[in-house]
Amino acid sequence: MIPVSYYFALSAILFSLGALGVLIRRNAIIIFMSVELMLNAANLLFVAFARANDALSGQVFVFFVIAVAAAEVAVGLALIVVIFRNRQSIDIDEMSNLKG
Amino acid sequence: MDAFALVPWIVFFPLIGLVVNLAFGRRLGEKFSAIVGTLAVLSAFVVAVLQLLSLQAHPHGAVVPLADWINIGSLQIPWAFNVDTLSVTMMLVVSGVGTLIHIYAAGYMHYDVRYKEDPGSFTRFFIYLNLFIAAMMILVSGNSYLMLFVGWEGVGLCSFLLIGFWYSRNPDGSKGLLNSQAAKKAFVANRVGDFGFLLAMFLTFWAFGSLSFDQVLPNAASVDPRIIMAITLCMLIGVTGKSAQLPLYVWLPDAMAGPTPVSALIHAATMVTAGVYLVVRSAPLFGAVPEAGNIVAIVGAVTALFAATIAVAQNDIKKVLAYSTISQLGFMVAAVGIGAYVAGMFHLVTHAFFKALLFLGSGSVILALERAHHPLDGHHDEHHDDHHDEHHDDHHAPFDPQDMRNMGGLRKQIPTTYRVYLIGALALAGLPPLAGFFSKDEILTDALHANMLVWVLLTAAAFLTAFYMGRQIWLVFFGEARTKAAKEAVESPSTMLIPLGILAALSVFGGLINVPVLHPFTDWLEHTLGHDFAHATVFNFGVAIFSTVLALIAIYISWRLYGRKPLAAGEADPLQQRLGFAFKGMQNKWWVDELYDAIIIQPYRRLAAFLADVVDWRFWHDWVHDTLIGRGFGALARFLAEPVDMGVIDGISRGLAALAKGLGRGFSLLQSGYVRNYALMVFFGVVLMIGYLVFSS
Amino acid sequence: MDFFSSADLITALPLVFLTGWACILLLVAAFAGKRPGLLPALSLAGLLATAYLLVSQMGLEAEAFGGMFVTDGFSTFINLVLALGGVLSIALSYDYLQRMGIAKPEYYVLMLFSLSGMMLMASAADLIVVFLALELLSIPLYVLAAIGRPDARSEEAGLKYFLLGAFASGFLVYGIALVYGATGTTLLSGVVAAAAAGLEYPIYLVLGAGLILVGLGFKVAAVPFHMWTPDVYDGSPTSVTAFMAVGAKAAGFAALLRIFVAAFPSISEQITPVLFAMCAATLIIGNLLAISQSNVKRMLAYSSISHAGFILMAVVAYGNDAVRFDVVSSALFYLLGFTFASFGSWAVVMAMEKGLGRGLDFKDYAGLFRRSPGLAIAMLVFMLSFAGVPPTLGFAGKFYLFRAVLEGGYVWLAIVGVVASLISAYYYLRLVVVMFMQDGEPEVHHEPVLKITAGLTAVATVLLFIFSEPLFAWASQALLRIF
Amino acid sequence: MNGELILFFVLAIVAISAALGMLFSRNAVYSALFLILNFATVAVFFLLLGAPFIAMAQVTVYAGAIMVLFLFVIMLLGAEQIQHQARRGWQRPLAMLLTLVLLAESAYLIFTRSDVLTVLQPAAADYGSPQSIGMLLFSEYLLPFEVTSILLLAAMVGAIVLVKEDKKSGGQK
Repeated sequence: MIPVSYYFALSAILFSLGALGVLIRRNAIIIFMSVELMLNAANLLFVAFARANDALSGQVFVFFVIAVAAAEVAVGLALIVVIFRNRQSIDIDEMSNLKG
Repeated sequence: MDAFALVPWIVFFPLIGLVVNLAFGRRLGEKFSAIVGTLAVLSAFVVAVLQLLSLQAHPHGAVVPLADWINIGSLQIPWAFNVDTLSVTMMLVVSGVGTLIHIYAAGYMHYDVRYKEDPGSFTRFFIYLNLFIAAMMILVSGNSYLMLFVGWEGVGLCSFLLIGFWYSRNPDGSKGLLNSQAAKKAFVANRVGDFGFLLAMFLTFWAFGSLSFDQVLPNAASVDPRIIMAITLCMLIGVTGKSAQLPLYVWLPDAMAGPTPVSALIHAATMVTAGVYLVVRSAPLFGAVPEAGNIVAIVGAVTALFAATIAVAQNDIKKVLAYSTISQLGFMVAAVGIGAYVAGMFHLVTHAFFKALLFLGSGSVILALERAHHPLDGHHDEHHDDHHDEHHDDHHAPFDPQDMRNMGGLRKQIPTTYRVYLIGALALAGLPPLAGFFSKDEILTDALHANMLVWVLLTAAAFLTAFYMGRQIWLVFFGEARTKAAKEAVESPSTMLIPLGILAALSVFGGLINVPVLHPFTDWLEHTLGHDFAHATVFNFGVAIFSTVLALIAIYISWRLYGRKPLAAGEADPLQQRLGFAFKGMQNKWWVDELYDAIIIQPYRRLAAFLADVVDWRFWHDWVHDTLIGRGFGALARFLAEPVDMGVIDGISRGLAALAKGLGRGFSLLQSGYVRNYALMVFFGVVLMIGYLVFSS
Repeated sequence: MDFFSSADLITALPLVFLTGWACILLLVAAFAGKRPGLLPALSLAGLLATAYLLVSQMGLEAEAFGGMFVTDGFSTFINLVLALGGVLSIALSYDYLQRMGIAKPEYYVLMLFSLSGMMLMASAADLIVVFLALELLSIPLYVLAAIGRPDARSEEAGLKYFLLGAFASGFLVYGIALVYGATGTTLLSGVVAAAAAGLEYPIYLVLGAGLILVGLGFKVAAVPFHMWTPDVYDGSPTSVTAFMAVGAKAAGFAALLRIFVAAFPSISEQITPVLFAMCAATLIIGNLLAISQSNVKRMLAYSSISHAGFILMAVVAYGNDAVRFDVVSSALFYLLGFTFASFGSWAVVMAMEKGLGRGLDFKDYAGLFRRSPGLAIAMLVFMLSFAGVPPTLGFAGKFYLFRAVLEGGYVWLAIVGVVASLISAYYYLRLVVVMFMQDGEPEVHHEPVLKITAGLTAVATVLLFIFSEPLFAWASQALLRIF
Repeated sequence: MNGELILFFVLAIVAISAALGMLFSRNAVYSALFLILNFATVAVFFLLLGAPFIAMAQVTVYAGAIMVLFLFVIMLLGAEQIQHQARRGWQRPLAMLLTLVLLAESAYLIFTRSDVLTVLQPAAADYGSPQSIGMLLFSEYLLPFEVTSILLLAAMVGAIVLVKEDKKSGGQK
């Protein structure tokens, strides 16, 4: 069988890549997708740990995280759509008028 | 039967006065406001006298708890009043001198508010004054460092409010913001001092587990002297702020922007002595570490001499007194530094009398000129015609009623003011048998035994004191009038002259409270300070004669320079030719403000510029192409162009502000508005933290 | 094991009521088109009822839903503060939204949803509930921040808050996963029990705690997770800013205190230095940045960061058994003082705001004392309270906090705190100087609600200072049994 | 090396490549498709870990619903591409550097602290079945479950408030 640490390593890599995506992309939608990737990495960890602890609770958490992700997507995409409507752009570097 | 239980009323009476004036003052008019304000302080004085009488019977005093204030865990701080000989001395001075100044202010402010074209602020003035008295009473009566600090902050606030009383004007009466800037300067310099005091309090609590006097002071011996050293040095920072010592004294001369009664009450007689009171109160702490005492003494003595040299060359009548105050505070601080606590307190009391007298007298002089210069409608109709011409002239060169070069020969115009002012000046100069002689002499005698250097510095300062007071008297009251206003000066009303008379009497006889041989004041304070810190000084004829002779010589020199051949209008100061460059230094206050600017503000500005320039340019290289040129350069240019914009004054405070501001600007460049930069910062924090956690455990 | 009964509902009654009320109002909102005042009135009524329920729960100590939800003195105190915040926010909102032309009935519903999330946060005793509560409070806030659309500033604020918030909650979830991996549970009581029984790899617990700290540190705006704060506070409509400045902060600190004190005492040795660094950085950077602002709204935003730093001082000392109780109660007390001064000052800002984002500069406040002395004096009180000058609640709060921190032996932290409050006096005073001592013709909107709010909070800030001792005793009482 | 391990590595490589693909695709549509691939791979991992219900949820909710929504929005906005990619170049290398540091930290952690963390044992027969999850959800995790429902409701209201056209302003700006 596969050691849990393998899953941990994989999830850490995916999580880091997700974070990287937030930092280097300028398209708001892709930034948002990167956040989803981070959540997904956490989900993987939850399930792996649930298995290691031989408990189901970790899987239930994943269920909640997915639900939260859905909620975030609803609001986030709505925001993006509204902003696109006004500016014809979702480049977040163009949204930097508030500063200082 | 004792009256100790009444002591809370020394705070409540002024508060009641303040509330009544706040509620009804504006509606019921000036007379009402003045009477209420004065009565409130007078009542407090009566209470203080009752305490005095009770203390005769029970000389060890009492602690009168009023309410539980803070009461949790190991820390229990009730709001309690400490009645002992030391605090009652302060109460008597504050309320007694305060009452006289209130009476005086009723007359003075009547004119002042009209000259400043804002009669409505008469009531406001008395509200602030009462608030000040209440805060000062809290300061002197608290039985813990915390209560003392509450009062300390309170008087600081009142001082701020009163210096900025004519906030929309310059000291010369024109429209502008210089007065508010003086207020800010005072506030910030005091905050720097308060910071030291706060640290001292924290250390005290840490070391002693308490802040109340009766638990801290008796246990001084049981604590590591190094900690006490730290506590006392932090306290010294507080003292230099509040009592205007080097290097934080810079605010006090500017504080003369406040109305003259304020200068007398707060910035000469009472608030500025709070630092001295603090040291005397903490005598066991300072006594436990002689090195700290030495530092205090040196700071005081150097300040005394330094300020005296500046006072010699000032032309503004109030500025002379302001630097003189700093110098005299230096005497007191030096005295308590060498362990002569009684002498310090003694000088505090007598100084309160004659310096209040001098300030109020100067107010009377200023008002006399002012009233002659632009008479108010209905007061002096005969001047009404040339009024307009003068106004026209004002436009080019505003008339400064505080400039001694505009005076001269006033003894004929305002004889009463002249007489009392002369008494004050001689008392300050330390001529026997006036009050200043005894107290100053006691300090000098103690200094001679304790520390030669301090004695030399103080004696030199005393010499200069006699000189500049002589100079002032000759310039103001003798010779011929140098301006039209001085020629037509009018004597002040009796509401102003009566308090002056009383203060003059006190200046003459005040020395009796600790007359040599009997020294009742020493015995009186011994009940509180204990024999170790309050021992009688043996009267030393050598010192007394020496200093008296010095003072006479100084007065003679001032006569040679200013009295024998009086200054004519427009003529340069005779001292200027004789002293040359040194005079220039004195006149320009030894360029201390400029020095602070050069050593503190400019380097930080350059540092900030360097950071913005090099670090930003290189590191944010790409970024420069879009926004940074506009933003960063804009910020930089702004930063250089408006030297610390809103202008928090000069001196240290300004340097600190500039430093903080420069750093703030630096950080705010990071706040670039780009979401990804923010996320990067979050991520950076995470990586840093994980690194620490992984490698540390 | 019995997981649900009517007793559970009673324990959670204020929260259940508030959430239910929000759902009902959602229906009302659909038909409220003609009566714009209906929704705020009903929301206020609901909040007052919630507050009543909270008061009636005082002294109750109970668990519900299998230990995931607790009602105790701590949660009741925080929830009352939150209810107060909610009432003030809604009171401030109505006229303001009408004036700005962005009134929407759903605004109040979202606010109530967000409040439910905040209150749940204070009661949550399970990490997964904390996460859900955090999302429940955040998602409506993202929308509220952007509710000024199509105003570009408001939209920008909403998007920034949303993206960074989602990013930070990613860390939070990952942290919870690590804690779960290390201990096999997410119940706070379970975590501490597992830690007591010995862990195979405690480092995962430590890392998990660290990442949870990131997620919550973001919500309370602690450095270096603070950078969204000024932009979002600045861009959002001011009524929303006021709401999130207090609500999100109170809820975030409630969760931080409860989680760290209840679940992570065993790893305090590793976590404390991190907290210390965060706290010191927050104090210094928040204050320094506030100095260079020329915009009052941003200045207040940075000042709220620095206040987060002060409250963090309490969290730093969480691992020290001897003082934990004192620091937590002083943090709660500080929060109360912050709530009053914060809402009051935002009310003044609203009265001065000319349009979305205009009329917020320092120079717009020149001469306020002449034009509207009441507002200026109220603002003076708030600034003094923020700066910690007596006689205000802020002074008492700082005093208790510093004292507790010193008792815990964190002398350096206290010194940083004192330096920070010294710096802060500068910029608070600057506003006072502008208001009182400069000439100007400020435009003031004389809306009674704003004036009443500013007046009441100012009076409370001063009056409660006088009664700070019994109040503090009450705050301490709130904690007696749990900490 | 047994078959399961090989499967793990193959899937891991696919998942990581898909993540990288998402990160570096110029075209937002491709990014979304890569992310779907990643989610599908993770769903397989869920199956391997004995979580069939979650795997199904992952495919239907994440890959099926959420990502379709993403694609829909991308198409709707026609914003699949952003030109002039390289502005403010320091952000990118710094971010990559920090990511590498984070990965190094994780590697250090894994190699030093958990060399062969628990080896997973075969699970019970009904481990992870929809039935057992459902039981948990409605007993022990009732509170979070209810909170989730409120959360979704709030999100829905929020989304509608945001995109609903105001009657006053009438139409586009």
